[in-house]
Amino acid sequence: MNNLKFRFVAVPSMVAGMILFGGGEAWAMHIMEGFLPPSWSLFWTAVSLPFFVLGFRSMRKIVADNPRMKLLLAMVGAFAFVLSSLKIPSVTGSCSHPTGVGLGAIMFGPSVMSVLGAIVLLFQALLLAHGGLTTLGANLFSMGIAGPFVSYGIYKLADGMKAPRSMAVFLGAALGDLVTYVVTSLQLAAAFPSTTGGFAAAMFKFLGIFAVTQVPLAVSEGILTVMVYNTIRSY
Amino acid sequence: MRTLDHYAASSRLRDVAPGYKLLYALPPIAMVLWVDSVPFSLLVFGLMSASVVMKGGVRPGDYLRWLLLPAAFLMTGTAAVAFDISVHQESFLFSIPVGSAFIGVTSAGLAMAIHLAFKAMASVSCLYFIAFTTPVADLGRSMSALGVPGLFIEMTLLIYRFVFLLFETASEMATAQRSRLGYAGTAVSFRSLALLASNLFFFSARRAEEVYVAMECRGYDGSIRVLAPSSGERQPSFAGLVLLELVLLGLAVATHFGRFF
Amino acid sequence: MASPDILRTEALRCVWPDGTVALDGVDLSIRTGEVTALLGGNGAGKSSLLLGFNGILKPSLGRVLFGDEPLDYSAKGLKALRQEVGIVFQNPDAQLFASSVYEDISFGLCNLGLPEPEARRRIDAAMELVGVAELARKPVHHLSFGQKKRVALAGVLAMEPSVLLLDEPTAGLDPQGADAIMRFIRDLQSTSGMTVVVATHDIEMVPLFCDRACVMERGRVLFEGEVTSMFEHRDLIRQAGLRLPRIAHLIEILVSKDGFTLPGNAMTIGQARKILKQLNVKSDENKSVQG
Amino acid sequence: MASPDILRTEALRCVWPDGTVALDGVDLSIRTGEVTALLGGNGAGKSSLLLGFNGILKPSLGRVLFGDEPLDYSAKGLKALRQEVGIVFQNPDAQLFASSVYEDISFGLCNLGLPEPEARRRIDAAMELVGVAELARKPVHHLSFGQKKRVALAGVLAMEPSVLLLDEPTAGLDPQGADAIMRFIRDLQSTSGMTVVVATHDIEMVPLFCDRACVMERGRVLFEGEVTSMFEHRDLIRQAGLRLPRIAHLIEILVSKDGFTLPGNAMTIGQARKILKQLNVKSDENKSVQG
Repeated sequence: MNNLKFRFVAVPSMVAGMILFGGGEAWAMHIMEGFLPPSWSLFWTAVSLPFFVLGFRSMRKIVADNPRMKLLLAMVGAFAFVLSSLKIPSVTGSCSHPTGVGLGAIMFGPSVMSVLGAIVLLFQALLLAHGGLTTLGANLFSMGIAGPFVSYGIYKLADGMKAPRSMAVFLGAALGDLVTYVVTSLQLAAAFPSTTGGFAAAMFKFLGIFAVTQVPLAVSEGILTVMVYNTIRSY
Repeated sequence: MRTLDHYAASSRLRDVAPGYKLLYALPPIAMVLWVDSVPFSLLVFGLMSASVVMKGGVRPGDYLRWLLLPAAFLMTGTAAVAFDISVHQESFLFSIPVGSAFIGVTSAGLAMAIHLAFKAMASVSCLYFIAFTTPVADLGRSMSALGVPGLFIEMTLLIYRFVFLLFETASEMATAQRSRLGYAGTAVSFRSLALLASNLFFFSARRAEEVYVAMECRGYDGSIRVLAPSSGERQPSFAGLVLLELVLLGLAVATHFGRFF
Repeated sequence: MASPDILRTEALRCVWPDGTVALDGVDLSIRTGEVTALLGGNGAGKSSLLLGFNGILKPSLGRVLFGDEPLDYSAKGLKALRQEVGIVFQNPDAQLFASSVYEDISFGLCNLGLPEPEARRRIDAAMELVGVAELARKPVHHLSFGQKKRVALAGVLAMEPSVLLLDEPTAGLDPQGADAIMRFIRDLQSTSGMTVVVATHDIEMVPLFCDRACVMERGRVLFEGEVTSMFEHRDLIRQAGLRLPRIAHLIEILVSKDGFTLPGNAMTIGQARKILKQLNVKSDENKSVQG
Repeated sequence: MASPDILRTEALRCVWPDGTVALDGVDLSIRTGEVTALLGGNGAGKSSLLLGFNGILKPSLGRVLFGDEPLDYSAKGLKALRQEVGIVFQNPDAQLFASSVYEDISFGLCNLGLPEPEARRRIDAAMELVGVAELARKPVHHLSFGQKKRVALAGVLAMEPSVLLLDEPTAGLDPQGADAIMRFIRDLQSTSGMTVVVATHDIEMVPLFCDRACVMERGRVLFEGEVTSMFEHRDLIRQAGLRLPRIAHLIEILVSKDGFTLPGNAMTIGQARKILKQLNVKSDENKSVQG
């Protein structure tokens, strides 16, 4: 198969499909309830679990040291939820976004965010019908673990390389967002390999579809997070 | 923010003990996913939807509107599963040529997509049964019966309260910004949203401290202990519920091994 | 001005996204260049009506007219409307965003896209007007509650609207602070001819600072008219969860229960002095007759 | 009870962590079983004083005494104190944290370690008392502002404190709601003998519902005494950013400017009727003399 040609054809056609099916809708990154086969549901839950347990332990230590942290952490969780439900203007129209999670990871470290992320995802499923219970593990891994860990890692790395703080925050937030999208595509491709091209083709397909919203969104996220971070720091 | 919580609080099934509602709606999700059959998915979808509308008292129009919510994901997701690209036209049921390749639907892809769409909608109806009838606070209480650690439940319930608190403030802020033309263009919107987010962050931190002080005044010592309202929980027939699940399971097993449908 | 009414609603019905009926058939006219009080208990629909005037809450039935033209809810129409109709919200913490007072006041002007010198002129004028000029470079979160309220007001005044909507401008202020802000608003109206609508449940302020009043209850208008005629509609005022101003209540009781014969009504201390004075004259005459 | 003063401060000076002096040498006694009003403008130190009574704000100089014993700031001491001295904050959203009304009210009781049946009895009684029994299972965010205020009050009352501190209990409520809550507090005090301290700048409420008043300004006490003697200290009241109740102001002007001779002062409508009645009698006599 001519890979280059494949790429040139696939992306625009998927863009067309995307627009046709009204896929500009927000929350494209939440895999909906019942969308993953049981084996993959269990697999991603098992993958997320150790991160969750570690995060929970570190949270337990934080609140044991200072009981007021319990309320502050709960506020951070609620903040992430509310922020993600506000629409931001994006090139492809209005979109929701996980800004709060990236910001939280940079400010509070990624491991606590995995616990807060689990709670936020649970509420998004129960209160807003975004995501689901059987897909909680998969969504947690992409949005509450992979994204925040990459955000935090990149931020620390860039900061350690003496990059300007704004640049570090931007890269952390934007790349964290991109990783979330890549992981979601991977989860879907693994569960639904292409009948003609297998996993690789499916991965390409899902990446192509979500690129429409996610790539511009990642840039928006990065800019927004920098603006918020700078304002908060200036106090 | 229009949330499902609004329906749960006024549901006619609200008073049924939450454990029973979970027992009613959770096993069918597992069965639907395992059986992977369109008729069985339809059966569960019908059962759950009827329960939400007829027993729970949700207006059919409202229920439909909520069903459409995950539709965008469902559309793109299933379409992505159904469509494939190949240079071999013969593997497709139908296809359109794009350059030297073809985009089309294979019979296997189509079957997978159709199964997927029905499974997803059936599972969503089960999730909706819980969300439409059970307030989060009730779920929190049943989580502790399932042995979920106390700290996790405390955090869940605090976040639940704070989500609505912050949302109220965030929408007040957004309204005030809009009245001063804060969202009149893309660049301006960005700036407004960044200001809103940072302001909301400070508000959260301040409010967390205030709540902490108020809790301290009532003797908070680091662990949150509360009493659940005692009366008013209805407990339907446990045997009936188990019987229903067994019938569903029987149908599921039979369907899976090809005796029915 | 052509029309005596700058804002008007016709059978306006507004429903919040959660299904609550905020306004239920409101017909109301706001007179140009007057101070109108919107009165009502908690949840009467006062704030919703202000949001309706500003184009934030859209009618599900009926319509809102600004200067005889129905509101245009397109982005362009709303931009034009919000330039003319400014709204100051109750809670200053929810409407001040920027890190310094100066920046916050500039927010609306920047969004209007004014040339910088004009914007700076307006900011300085607005700060001068509400008396926060010396706070210009202070961070917003270091201000007192009363100062925040003033800054929020300046941010709207800087846009030079022709109608100013105020939601509970005196809430949370101590009596002298409340008096000062109402006197400021009254002066503003009389010097600039601005139209002002004040939503409040601080009934004592109304006879002192307002020309007209509109009493609301559960999204409906119970009474609309001159403030001076409010006294005759005291049943409606009580029905709306409000009470008469203390002075008006005293006069009412003196007449109805204590058998006083007084020449007219009174709602303010000034009015009460006038009608009670005659009593004293009589009593003095009495003394002089007896003496 | 042994002492007439249940709470007392001696030269109390408190400084916030940011360096602001909240209280600057406060000597004040709160009488057992009375309703005391803490009056003052925004930022006078009323709320800080309440926090001082509750042991949240620690003195940097001076001390606070509860029933003649200086406060014990150990964890155990504070727990005992907070069982006796309950505080209801101004903003219920800053106080209510649980997911349902019932759970929120139960919080303080669970911290007391009461046996469950006793705790449930008290929760039910408190809900009944403030009239929120039918809201027991509602999530807090579904309540109106007035309902939230009542639930916050119930959460403190359930702990059956001997002193109830209220920060601006009428703020944000419409006149009828404000009246209802103050009347409730007055009744509570008279039936249970509870000591109540109300921080407020709603001066109209004071002569109607309070026994004693303490006027504060910039962290100091300007005046402390019977509400009935407040009238003589009107200069201090104005200095504190407050004003007289409207009725008191009217009577003051009638006497000082309009030459009325009245038998005493009045701050409430009832008192004003009494002293004005004689005027009417005289004026009637006048008529009959002339007639």
